Amino acid sequence: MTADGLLFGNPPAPDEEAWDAAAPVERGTALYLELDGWEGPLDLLLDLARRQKVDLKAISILALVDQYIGYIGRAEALKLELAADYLVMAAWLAYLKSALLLPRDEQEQPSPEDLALRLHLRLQRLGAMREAAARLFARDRVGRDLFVRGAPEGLRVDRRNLWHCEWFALVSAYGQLRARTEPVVHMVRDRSVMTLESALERLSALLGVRVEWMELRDFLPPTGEFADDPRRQRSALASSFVAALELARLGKAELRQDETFGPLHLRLAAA
Amino acid sequence: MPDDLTRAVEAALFAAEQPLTAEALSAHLGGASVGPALVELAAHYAERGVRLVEHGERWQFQTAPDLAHLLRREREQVRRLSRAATEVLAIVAYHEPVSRAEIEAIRGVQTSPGTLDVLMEAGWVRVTGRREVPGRPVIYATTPDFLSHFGLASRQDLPGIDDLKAAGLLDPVDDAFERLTDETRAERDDGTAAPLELPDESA
Amino acid sequence: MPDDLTRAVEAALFAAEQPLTAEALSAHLGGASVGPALVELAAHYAERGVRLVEHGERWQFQTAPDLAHLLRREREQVRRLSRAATEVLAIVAYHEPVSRAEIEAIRGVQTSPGTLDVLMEAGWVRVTGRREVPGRPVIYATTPDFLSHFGLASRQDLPGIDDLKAAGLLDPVDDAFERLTDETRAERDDGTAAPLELPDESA
Repeated sequence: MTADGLLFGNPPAPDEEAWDAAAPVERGTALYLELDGWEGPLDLLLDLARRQKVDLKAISILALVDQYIGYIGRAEALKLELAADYLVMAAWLAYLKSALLLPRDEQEQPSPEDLALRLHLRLQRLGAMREAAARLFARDRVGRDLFVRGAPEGLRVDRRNLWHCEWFALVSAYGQLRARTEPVVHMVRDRSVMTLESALERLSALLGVRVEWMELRDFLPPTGEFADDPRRQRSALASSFVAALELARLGKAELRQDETFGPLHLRLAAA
Repeated sequence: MPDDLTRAVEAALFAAEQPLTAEALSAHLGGASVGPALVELAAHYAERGVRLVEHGERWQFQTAPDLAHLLRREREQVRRLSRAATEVLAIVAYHEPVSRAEIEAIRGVQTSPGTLDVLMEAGWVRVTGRREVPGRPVIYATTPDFLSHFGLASRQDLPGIDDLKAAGLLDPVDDAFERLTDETRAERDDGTAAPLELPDESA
Repeated sequence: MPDDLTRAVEAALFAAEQPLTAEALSAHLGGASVGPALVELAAHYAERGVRLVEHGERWQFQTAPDLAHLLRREREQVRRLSRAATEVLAIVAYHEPVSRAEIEAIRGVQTSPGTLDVLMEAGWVRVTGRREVPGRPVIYATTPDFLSHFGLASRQDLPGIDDLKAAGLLDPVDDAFERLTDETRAERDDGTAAPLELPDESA
């Protein structure tokens, strides 16, 4: 508690009960300066206005301005940090006060009386809502003063489904289902090929009668025989190639290739 | 002995976990007309330890107010609200529907985002739409649960709302200002004035 | 009008979250003797929609047993059949009577247990008996409701059933497969028919 009646201390607990009980006008002359306790400069102004202990309609704006500026001044003297909006309000109120005191004909529009009126109207509206909140929260409240049934059985709503389906959906589902699950039969075609066995047989027989190097292609069956079937020719080449490798592995033939992907030559192995 | 429909309405309201409208009750009871039964039950319970009350057109049983001191529990079930939240709730209730900017114009401070969230989480405030002005701000209003919680039959039942309306205290400052200055101007025959804003009004 | 103690007992039991013994009630109400109030309340509520009952020395309000059916309400909700359920329904309709295993063989996927339940809830499919094979599986068929829902005089009216039959799509999968492969073999043997082309060969 300071000499001039200002009390810088903990704010009144801004809790519901203190709030419900009464608006903070009844705190006596000591002013609790705790800006966290105010909801902004307008709130502080309203509280100061209430301290004039007259109807809000009859407050003196000049006196209110003095109180606000004095209050902020004392807070600054105590090096309390003030939020910018409190200082902006103080500056604006100082301007308003000087305008109110100036001779009328030097004034510009809007008149300071208009500004004071608007401030007055705002304070009245905030004051009205503050009182309304207090009266609202002073009512009997469910869970505090009134109680509903503690263990209600509950009303059950059983949902019954009404299923719906179009006949087209039904039939097309079936058609698509059958199309989807129609058995797919995979058949491997019976192709005309030269088997490895016949290639081995043919290569061995031909190698036995020639001693010089010969290209693999010369061992293939005469083209006339398969002229109409290039796939059979490819099959004969592949089988003959594998047969040549097999004969080389068994030591019955020698292989020679002069360059990569070049013609493959073979001859009977020297005994 | 009450008739079967009255007994059924009584049982359904006892069993319900939420307040019920007459329509919901009727739907539950096969479309019966429940109005007379509700009136009869409300009269029957008027002086008992339990009352049948209607809030926001929804009916429910609750304990009688004069027994509050006997029934208070160690652990309070009510939500403790900040002062800001109680004020915002009052502003929404008395002015609804109302936008955040309108709430802030009355309070003179910004409303922290959590404040309206707390009120919506409590089920007392909801978004009812958007104001058809530039920016289309969302607008807030109170819910039937708000009326039930505070024991209000309707918003007309809000304490002092008629006086506030009559005094123009629910009108915006601009409207009240113009009304008052028009009156004085008519007397003074002054020129027109563009009102200068209070610093935090323009913020 | 009941006296204050009776009203307090009434309110306390109403608001209680669990049944209360007379002792607990008495402790709650400042040690008052609650016995007479309990007797009075039990008598008062005996023929109302709510009863005051005692179970194992604990007292509680309960809705009257004869009104229990009123506390449940049915709400109808139109729902569209899922794709899977539509397929299963189609299979039952085209192949009835049919077991779950047969349905799954035709669909090529497992059928969730809920699917047939939905069709039975809809009233379109019912159990008609059991297949006399190992395991005696339940077999399903459609109902008269099925025919009326789809506007069919009989199953023979199912659109497209004749076309599907002609296309051989209504035979069990295994039979169809065997017949197909038998035909190909026969064709190959007599050498008159070109063998089936592989898809990528013809491309």
